Amino acid sequence: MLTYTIISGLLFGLFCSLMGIGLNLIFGVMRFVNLAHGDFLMLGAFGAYFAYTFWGLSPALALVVEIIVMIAIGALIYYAFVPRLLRSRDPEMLSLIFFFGISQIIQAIAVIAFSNNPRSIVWSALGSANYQVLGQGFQESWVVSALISAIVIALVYVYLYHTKIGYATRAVMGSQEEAASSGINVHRVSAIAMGIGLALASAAGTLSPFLLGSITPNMGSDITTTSFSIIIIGSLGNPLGTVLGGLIYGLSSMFMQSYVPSWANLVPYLLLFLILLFKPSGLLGKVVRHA
Amino acid sequence: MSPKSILVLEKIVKQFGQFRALDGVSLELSAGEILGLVGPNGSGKTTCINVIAGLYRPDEGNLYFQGSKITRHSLTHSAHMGINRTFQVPKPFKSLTVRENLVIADHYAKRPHPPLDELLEFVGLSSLADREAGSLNSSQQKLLDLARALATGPNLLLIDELAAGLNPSELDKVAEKVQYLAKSGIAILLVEHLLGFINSLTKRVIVMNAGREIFEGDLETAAKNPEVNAVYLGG
Amino acid sequence: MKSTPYRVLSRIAVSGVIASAMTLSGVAAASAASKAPAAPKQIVIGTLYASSGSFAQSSLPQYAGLKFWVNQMNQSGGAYVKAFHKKIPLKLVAYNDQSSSTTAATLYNQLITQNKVNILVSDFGSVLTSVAVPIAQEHKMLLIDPTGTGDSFFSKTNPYIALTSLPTSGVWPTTLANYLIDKHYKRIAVIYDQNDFDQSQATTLTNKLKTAHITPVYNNSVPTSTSNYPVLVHAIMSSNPDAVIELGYPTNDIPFLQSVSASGAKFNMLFTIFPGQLLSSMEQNVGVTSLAGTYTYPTPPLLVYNNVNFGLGMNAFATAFSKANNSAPNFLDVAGYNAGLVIQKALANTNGLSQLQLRQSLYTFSGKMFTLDGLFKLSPTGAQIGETLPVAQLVKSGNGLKVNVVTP
Amino acid sequence: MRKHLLYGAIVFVVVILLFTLLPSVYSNEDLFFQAMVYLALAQGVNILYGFTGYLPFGYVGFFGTGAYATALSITLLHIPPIPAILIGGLASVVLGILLSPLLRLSGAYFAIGSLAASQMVYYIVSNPALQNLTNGPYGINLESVYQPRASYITMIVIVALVMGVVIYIRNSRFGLALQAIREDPVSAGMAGIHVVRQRAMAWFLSAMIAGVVGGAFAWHISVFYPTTVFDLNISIFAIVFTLFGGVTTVLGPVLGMFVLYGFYNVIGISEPQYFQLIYGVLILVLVLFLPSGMVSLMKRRGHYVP
Repeated sequence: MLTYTIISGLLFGLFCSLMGIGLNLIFGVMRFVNLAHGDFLMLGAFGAYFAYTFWGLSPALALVVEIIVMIAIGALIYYAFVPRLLRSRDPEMLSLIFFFGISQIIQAIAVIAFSNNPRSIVWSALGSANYQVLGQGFQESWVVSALISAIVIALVYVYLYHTKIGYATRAVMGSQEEAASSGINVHRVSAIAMGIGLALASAAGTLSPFLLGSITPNMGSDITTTSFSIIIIGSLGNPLGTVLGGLIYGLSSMFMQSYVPSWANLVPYLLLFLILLFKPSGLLGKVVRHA
Repeated sequence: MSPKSILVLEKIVKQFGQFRALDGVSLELSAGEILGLVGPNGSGKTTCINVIAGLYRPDEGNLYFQGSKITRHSLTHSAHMGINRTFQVPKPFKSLTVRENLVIADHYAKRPHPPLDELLEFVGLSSLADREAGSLNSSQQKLLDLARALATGPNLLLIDELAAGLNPSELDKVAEKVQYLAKSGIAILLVEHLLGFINSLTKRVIVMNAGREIFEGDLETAAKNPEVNAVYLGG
Repeated sequence: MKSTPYRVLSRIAVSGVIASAMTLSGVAAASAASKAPAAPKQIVIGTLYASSGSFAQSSLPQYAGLKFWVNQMNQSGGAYVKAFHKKIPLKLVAYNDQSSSTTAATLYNQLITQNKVNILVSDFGSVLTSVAVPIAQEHKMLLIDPTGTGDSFFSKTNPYIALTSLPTSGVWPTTLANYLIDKHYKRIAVIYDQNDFDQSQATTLTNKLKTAHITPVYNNSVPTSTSNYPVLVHAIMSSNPDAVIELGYPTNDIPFLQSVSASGAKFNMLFTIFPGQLLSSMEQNVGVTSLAGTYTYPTPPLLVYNNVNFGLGMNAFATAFSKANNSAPNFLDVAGYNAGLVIQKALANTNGLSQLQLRQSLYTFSGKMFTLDGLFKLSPTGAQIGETLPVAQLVKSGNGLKVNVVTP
Repeated sequence: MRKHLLYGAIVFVVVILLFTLLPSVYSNEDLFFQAMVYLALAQGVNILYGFTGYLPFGYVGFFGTGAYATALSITLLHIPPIPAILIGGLASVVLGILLSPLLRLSGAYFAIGSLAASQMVYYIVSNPALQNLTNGPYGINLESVYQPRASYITMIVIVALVMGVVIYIRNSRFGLALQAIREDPVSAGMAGIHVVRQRAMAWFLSAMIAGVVGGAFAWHISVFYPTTVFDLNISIFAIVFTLFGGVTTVLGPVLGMFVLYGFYNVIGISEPQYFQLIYGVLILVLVLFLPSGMVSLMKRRGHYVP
C-alpha cells in the first residue's frame, strides 16, 4: 500500500506539475495571476473529448493540435488587452479581476455550447494495459499521462534554457525594466509566454479526463485554486519549481486518500495556506519581499 | 555622550545578507544643529536614516534619542517621539488631498506643531491644498513630504536628498527653509549629493564610505583629505 | 464646498437612479405574475429548475417530466378538479435557480408572493428543496417535493410538504442491507461522500449491518468533490472485501467505476447508486463492459411496474415522452411526471383549492395509487414510504445492459 | 466636511427607506432581503479593499462562520436569534484574529490566501468528523425560530449600522489613515499611524460585518447546507458589486448592488448563462475602461461622491 501510494503520488504529481506550470510561466513573466487558468484547461479537456468521440483522435494527438491553437489565442489575448492593463494604476489587482471576467465568459460559453452533463473519455483511449511497477499494477492511462506530462515539461525546460527566446523570457522574469533596456522586446516575449502558458493549461486539460474524472464546464475554478497552490508550494515565478510543487502536492493528496480519506480535500488549501504564511516565496524561492 | 545631544548612534551595524550596509557608525547630533551626511552611492547614508527612523532594526549597536534608548523602536513609535523624515523618492499619500496628507500626521502623531495652514504656507503649497497629492510634480511632492514630517512636530528631522532636481533659485529658498527649521530648535540630519547646497547650510559634515565614517569636519578640510579624495575619485 | 443648485440636482438624480434600479428589479421579476381568483380560470403550478451548476444534470429532466405532464393535461382540456366538477387548464410558471440555494429561496418566494401559485413544486434534490421547506411552511403552501429526500424536512409540526417519488434517503439502503446479510457477505467495504444524501444512506446501512454483527472492513467518507479514485480503490482492495458499496453522486460513481475497472480488481459484489437512475449516461462514460455485473438500485424506466392504476404505464410514457422531447426518458423525467400525476389525482379528489384541502386529498389515495413510479404512499409527516428501492444486477443484453432484480 | 456628511446621510436615508417601504409595494421580501445581504457584504468588502487594498476572495468564510456560529448558538445553546447573531459576528472576529497573519501578504497572495482559508473553514465545518457539533454535511435546520418578518427587520438594522460605519469611515480620520496605509505603509508609519493596529481594525470590522450578515441570513433562510453559506459566489458577488460601483465611497457599493443585482433579477433568472456571459463582458469593460467604477463618472465631472 505504501509503495502503491508513493508511485501513484509521483505519477499524479507529474500531471499536477503540468497543470500548474502554465500558470506559473504567466505569473513569472507578467506578474499576473491568470484566474481563468482552470477554464483554459477545461477547454483543452473538451477539445480532447470531442476529438476522441467524434473523430476517434487520440488525446495525445489532440494535445499537439491544442498547443498550437492555444499559443495563437494566448498571443491574441495578450495584444488585445494586456498593454492597456499595464498602463493602469494597479495592474496586478486589475489583472486579477480581468482574468476573473475572462473566466466567467469562458464558463458561460462552455455551458451554452457543451451543456452541463459531465463527460468522460474511456480510459482505454490512452491504452488499456496494466503496468507492473515494483510489483504493483497501474493502469496505462496514468502511466501514459505522467509520461506525456514529463515530456511536455522537458520541452518547457528546453525552451527556457536552450533557445534564444527562452533566454529573453528568463531575462524578463528577472526584471522587465532591465530586459527592456538591454534591447529585449518585452511585449513579444510576454505575448509568447502568455500563449505558451495557455497552451500548457490546455495540454493538461487533454489529460485531465484520465486523472480528474469526468469533465464539466464549471470544473475550472477549483483547478485554478489547486494549480495556484501547486505553484506556490514550488516557487512563484519559477516554472521549474512547479515540478517540485506538483510532486509534493500529488504525493500528499495520495497519502491523505490512502490513510485519512475524509480530510483529503483540505490538502491543497492547507498546503497553500501554510506556505503563504511561512514561506511566501515557495520552497525553492528566494526571499523577495522586504516590507 | 554629551548631555545636550539629542541623537546618539553607538557603533551601529546593519547587515543585509552578506552585505554590511553599516559597519559600526557612531555619531551625535544636538538640538538646532545641522549635520550633513555625504558619500558615494551605496556608502550607507540612506540606510543610516532608515535605521534612525526605525524602518530597519540595527543588528548591533545602540540608538539613543533625547537620552532614551530607541534601538528597537518601530517607525510609528519613533514618529510619536519626535523623529521624522522625508524620502529620496517622495512618498505622499497620492489619493488624498495635500491638506489631508497633513491632517493625518497632525491627528495621529499628537505632537505640538505650528498650525497646518502655516506649514502649507511655509512649503508654498497653500494654493494646492485641495488637490490630490498624486497630481503634484515631484519637487512639490518632496515639499509635501517635508510639510507632513513637520506636521508630526519633530525634534529631529532626517532629510533624504531634498535638493535633487531643483533649480538654483529654488535651492536657495529650500536652504533658507532648512536654516529656519534648525533655528527653531529642530536637529537636522541632511543626506545630500549637492555639496554646495550642504556647504551653504552647515560646516559639520560626515563622509561615509562602505558603511563607515571616513571623515568628520567641514567640507573644505574634507576636500584636502586623501581618503575622501580617493573615495570620490575612485568611485 | 459650496452647494450649487446643480449639485442638489445631481444628488436628486442619484437617489432617482437608486429608486428606479430597485423598482426595475422588482417589476421584471414580477413579469409572469397572475392572480388566482376564487373560481379559477387556470391553476398555476410554480416550480424551479437549474439550467447550470452542479444539479443541472438532474434538475432539467425532472422539469421536463413535469412539463410533459402539464402539456398532456392541457391537451385534454386541463385537470379535473372535483371541487368545481370541471376541467381547469394548467399554467406552469418556472424560474431558473442555477443550482444556487440562495437564488432558489428568492425564487420560491417569488412564486408564492408574486405569481400566487396554487401548487408549489420544488426543484430537484435535497439542497435545492431545503430552502423551500420553511418558506412553504411560513406561507402555508403545500410543497410538492419530487426528489428532496432529506430526513430533516419531515416533521410532525409541518403539514405543508409531501414527497412524491423517492423514500427519504435514510430508507434507501434497507433492501440493500438485507440482501448483503442474506447473502452472508462478511467483508464489506463502504465508501461514501460527505453530503446529506450519501451519508444518511451510509449511516442506515452500517447500522443495519451492525445488528447482523457485521462491521465493514473499510468504512470511509470522502469529500463530494472527489474525482480521483485509483488510490482509494487500491486502499479498498487491500482491505480484501467481498462486497464494495460506493454511495456517491453521478460525478463520483463514474470515476469510481472507471478506476475499479482499470485497476482490474474483482469483487463478488460492487454496488453504486446512479447506474439505476442514469443508465445511458453511465454507459457512455464508464462503458458497458465495466458496468456489466455491478449492482444498483433500479428505478423506472429500468424497472417496469405492471400494476399501474393511474397515469401512463412505463412503455406508453416512454413512447410519448420520446416523441415530445426527442430523447428517451430517464428516472428524473419519470419523477417529474410522477409529481404531476400526484397533483392530478389530488385535484381530482379535492374538496377545494386550499392548501390543507389539497393535503387531505393526498391522503385519500395514499397507499392506493400505483403509478409507473410505483406505489404512492405517504407517512403522516409527508414522507414517501410506498416506493422502495429494490436491488438489481446489471447484465449484458445485446449491446446494452438490462437490470436483473435480485431482491425483493 | 459637514456637507460631505450630509450627502452620506442622504444615501443612508434613501437606502433604509427603500428597504423599509419596498416590501409593502412588492411582497417578495426575500428579494429585498438578499439585496440587503449583498449590500452589507459589499460594504464590508469596501471597508477592507476600498480602504486598505486587501481583496478578500475568501470573504464568504466569515459569512459562513457567522451563519454557523449563529445557528449553533440557537440549536445547541438555545440562545435567542438576535444575541445569537451577535455571537455570529464575534465568531467571525475570532476567525479574523486566527487569520490575521494573512495581512502580511499583499496583492494576489492575500486574495488567494484568503480564498484558501475560507475553503479550509468550509471543509472543516462540513466534515462528518464534526457531526456532533456542526451536524456535518446534514446542514442546519432552524425552523423552530423561523420568523421572516423579524429577521427582515434585523437585517434592515444591520444594513443601517453597516452604512453608518462606512459613512463614518469615509468622513473620519480613521478612514483617511486606512487610505494612507493602503497608499504607502512606510509613510503612514512616519505620519504616526499604527499601521498594523489600524489595518487589523479594518480587517476585524469587515469580518464582523460578514459574520453578523451571515447570522441574519441563517436565521432568515433557516434551512441550509454548508455549501449554501460557503458558496464562493457570495464573495464574488460582493466584490464585483463593490468594484462596479466604485470603492472607497459610500455610494459605490450601493449603486453597484442596485444596478447589477437588479440586472441579475431582470435577465439572470430566465437565462442565467447569458447573464454570466454579460457579467463577464461587463467586468472586462469595467477593468479596461472604468477601473474606478461607476462613481468615477461623477468624480470625473468634479462632483464629490459621498
